[in-house]
Amino acid sequence: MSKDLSVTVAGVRFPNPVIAASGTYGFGQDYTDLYPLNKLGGISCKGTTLEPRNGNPAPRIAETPAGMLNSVGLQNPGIDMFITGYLPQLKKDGNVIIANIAGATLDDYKQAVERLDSTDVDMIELNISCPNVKQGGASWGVTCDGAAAVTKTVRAVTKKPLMVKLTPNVTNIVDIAKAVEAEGADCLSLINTLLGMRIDIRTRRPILKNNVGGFSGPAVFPVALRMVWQVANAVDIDVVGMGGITTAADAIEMMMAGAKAIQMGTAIFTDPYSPLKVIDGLEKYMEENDLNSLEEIVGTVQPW
Amino acid sequence: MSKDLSVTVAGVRFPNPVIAASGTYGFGQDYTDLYPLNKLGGISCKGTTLEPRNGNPAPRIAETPAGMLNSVGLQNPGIDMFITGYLPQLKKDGNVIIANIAGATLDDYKQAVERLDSTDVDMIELNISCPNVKQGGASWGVTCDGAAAVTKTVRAVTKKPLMVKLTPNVTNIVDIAKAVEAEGADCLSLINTLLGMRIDIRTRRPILKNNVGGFSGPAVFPVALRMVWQVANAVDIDVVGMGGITTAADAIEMMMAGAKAIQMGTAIFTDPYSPLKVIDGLEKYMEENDLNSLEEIVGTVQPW
Amino acid sequence: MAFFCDEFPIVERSEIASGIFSYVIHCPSVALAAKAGQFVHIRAEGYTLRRPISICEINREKGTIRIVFEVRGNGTDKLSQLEAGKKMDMIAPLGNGFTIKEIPSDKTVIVIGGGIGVPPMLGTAAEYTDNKVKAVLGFRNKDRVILEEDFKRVGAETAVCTDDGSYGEKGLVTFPLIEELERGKTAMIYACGPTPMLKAVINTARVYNIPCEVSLEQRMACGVGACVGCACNIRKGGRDFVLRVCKDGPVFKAEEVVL
Amino acid sequence: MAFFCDEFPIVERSEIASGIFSYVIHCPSVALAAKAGQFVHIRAEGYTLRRPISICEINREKGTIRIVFEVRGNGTDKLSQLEAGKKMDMIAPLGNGFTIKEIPSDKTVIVIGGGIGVPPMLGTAAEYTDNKVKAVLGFRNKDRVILEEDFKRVGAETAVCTDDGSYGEKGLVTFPLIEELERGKTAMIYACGPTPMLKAVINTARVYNIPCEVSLEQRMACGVGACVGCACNIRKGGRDFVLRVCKDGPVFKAEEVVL
Repeated sequence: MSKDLSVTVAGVRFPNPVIAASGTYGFGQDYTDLYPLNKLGGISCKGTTLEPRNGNPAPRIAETPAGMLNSVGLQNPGIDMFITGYLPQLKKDGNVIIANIAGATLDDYKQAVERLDSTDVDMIELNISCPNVKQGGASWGVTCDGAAAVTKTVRAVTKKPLMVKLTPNVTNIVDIAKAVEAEGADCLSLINTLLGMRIDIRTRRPILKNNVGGFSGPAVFPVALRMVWQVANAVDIDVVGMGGITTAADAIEMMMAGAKAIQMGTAIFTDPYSPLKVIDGLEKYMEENDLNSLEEIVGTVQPW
Repeated sequence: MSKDLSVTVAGVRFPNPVIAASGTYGFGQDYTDLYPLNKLGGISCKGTTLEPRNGNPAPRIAETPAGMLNSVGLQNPGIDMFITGYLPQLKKDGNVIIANIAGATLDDYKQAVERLDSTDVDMIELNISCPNVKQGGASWGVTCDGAAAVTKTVRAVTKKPLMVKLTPNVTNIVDIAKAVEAEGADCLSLINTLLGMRIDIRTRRPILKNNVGGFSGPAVFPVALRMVWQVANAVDIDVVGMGGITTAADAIEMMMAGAKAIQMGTAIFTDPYSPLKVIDGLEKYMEENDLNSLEEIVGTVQPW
Repeated sequence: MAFFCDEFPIVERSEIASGIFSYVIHCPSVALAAKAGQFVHIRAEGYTLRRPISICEINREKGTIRIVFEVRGNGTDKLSQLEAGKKMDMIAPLGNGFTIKEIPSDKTVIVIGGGIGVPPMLGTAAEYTDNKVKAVLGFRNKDRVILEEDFKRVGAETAVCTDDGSYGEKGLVTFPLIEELERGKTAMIYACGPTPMLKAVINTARVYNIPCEVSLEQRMACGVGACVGCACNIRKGGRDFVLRVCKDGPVFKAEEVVL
Repeated sequence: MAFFCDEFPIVERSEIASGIFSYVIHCPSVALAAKAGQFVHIRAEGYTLRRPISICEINREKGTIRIVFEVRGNGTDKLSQLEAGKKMDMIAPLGNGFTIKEIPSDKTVIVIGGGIGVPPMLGTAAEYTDNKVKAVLGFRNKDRVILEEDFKRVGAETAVCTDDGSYGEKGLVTFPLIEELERGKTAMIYACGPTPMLKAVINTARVYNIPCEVSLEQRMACGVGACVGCACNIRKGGRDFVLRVCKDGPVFKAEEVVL
């Protein structure tokens, strides 16, 4: 590693811009047989709620062309278990540790974040857009008022760097982004999953027991890239891009569109080494293009 | 062909439920070297405006994982040329002929449809959702008021069966569908393309000269299926499903979700014979499942 | 409990019944770590999700494992086109595997497989020597019968049932199971197969009060426990848990499984 | 002007320069209908869009066509892995092709190719016999030079230029072009290559007032004219038209092209 791949998002330094996306990397313990967690720039932990949750019934997974659906539905051990049971090991093993918080009510968000504020977690990502739980966030994330309300509530109780994760299932993501920025978010992450469905034509039933689920994977990349580009051009705060990133070239596209860092999720299921391949590819790209910092390419796409 | 594959949409009988989607099959002349137009249940012609249009500058095409982007932007010869130059041949060669009409102003829609009303076109599909032209329809299709206004305007000047094509780039497609139904649409078609982007990292330029473009292909199928299911459950008028349909199994999923007929587009680019393969597959499915009519499966998916 | 992710060479490929393929893969690290009842998670080119396939046999001396799978869709079809000499991209071995016990010399264990649930039972049977294993294998019909000779090879006394009676006994695996249990020599039951079969086996084991382990199946994404996609309901000590088939299973104690 | 869509067997495959592949495909119907300057639209497994590849040579007796393409991305890479004996899924032949003319015995035509624009010029050169063709081929460097012997085989007097002078003349194709035009024997110019080269050729042809046809490239979807994806700007009789590279082209009269 001759190049410095670090980027700074909302004042937090990531040794490289590749972050494991929430819900795809658990609490950082599951891939350690293959490589240590500290190879990644950061990890956004599994979406956590105030109380433990069992999530949705199975099946929770379906495949789609170049993508997948999930309807896990925020199964998680609750914020207290996150803080006492997982966070210490995460801090020891990893680089930037991001808690991902979801809730049904404003008070859920408030209490969970309050408890995090006194920990050494590095960043808090607000999940206001989980498509799989009726009151798990999606209802907040689809309106400017809802998104602003959650951001405001949480901002009031924490000084931690605050990243708000936006849903793509809206008419105008730029308006939502601006509303969240106005309430004091330090950065934005997007896109969360689209909402999709598959049907088993033999049984005439939806494959997912939840009927519909979050749609991710390479298939969604063009939507993600478009939204990151729109949002990054409309806000002053940092943007973290995600949605179908699989290769270093995808990551570079996303950064050129305006993302300071990127998250990877579904690609890890296909190839657990894909985040490392992206990191290697980014370093090679820096060498070939004689870059001193990856931030030199952020937002450099020149529209026609 | 021992089975009767016909379906009736908004009172119009299609000999089979497979319709070429607007913008992917021109005016029905381009594939006749391979098979006659009357193999298809119908054709929705290239989006047509009151006056001729040159569309957007090239490049207008980009590939994505399991999909593609286009930014053609309604290049078309205008409604008069459609009526005099193409419609007679279409009527001679094809089955159900659907004119696809787009416009910048309500008056554009009104005038174009007025001129069609006295022709023998079988159906009119309103494009209120072209993502590639600033005033080519997308602005109408993303709000209930806009969608309703176009529908109302057009409804007032034609007795032709009216199909309104909905954009997926909205927070709540069901609300738009209901607004359109309330103004007298006879049926709905969905989904039009999502909005996507790709960047050429070598030139740091969007691949499309229009920067963004309509995203279609197998990749979008789960979004399309989900929206068709939601809309078909919310309206009383017929629904025509499209978005990434490539195989007979896809078509059956879409019909089970609530579509009475389906449109195919991008799949034809990959394999010009794919509509015929879908038709054959549907007939085989009818035989295997002892169906007398494909309408027996429409909307039969049983949610959990 | 370590697992690996790599491309491993295919030593042997054969179609052992119509649409059912057997592969022997050279992967010494995996073979050394693997236990009967674990699975491998295979990448199919062009598909987002890997396919979890149970391990059928383990040969630690040769450094190989064998897997047997049925073509059920485009993904497994793609996998089945991989020829000997090509490589298989696997995360393996995954999951917990069956508990192999020391049993008294006068006792036996029963392994029960249904359809494509049969392959993992072969490796389980092979863990017991000295004719200690009774195998009961159920299939839809004669054309679907697989691995019978293999079970005999590893010393299992093998009964085959088919749903339509076109081969072996006609009927469900529970009949030979009960017959064997009535002899009172069973120390342990292991089972893998479709849900209705598992339910019947679990109930039967409860009635006879014999320890029983079953291997569950569920649609899966990561395969290593990270995504919590492959949930199953487990009841322990009066409490309900939602566990992961891939990491907490796929093998669970029969009395804890809620199907 | 009929076209076909089918899977045609690959007779021969070779890598004629690093990353540049030559395929001979047995497709009598296509060969019979094809003209120099037309293209084939090939499906690459796993990709949504077909890849348009110009026809390099047509052998009507053998019922074959030859195509030559460069691996530029994952799709062409996939195509380049197809081995002889496998099949190529093509829509072909497509587009209009070059206009082949009767020319006086003391006149010649010039075919100009740049880089991966060289292959279609070979078939065009082959349409003229009796040493009537001067070929000017431009490449980045020596490693990228292709088909030089083939042009000589079909009787073309062939000049090769490279950007860096590592083979043939150093410099642009316009120098040999002007040299030849100065001899005053040119009846027609045909060209295919990168846009800057085409611009230079078009300007040169205009200066010398020689009829010229150029083959354009554009990102393409359907390939048959249906989707209007591959637009190009054409000016005829003072009016501007947006035409389709795939169906109205890919060959256009130089004076009508707006680049």
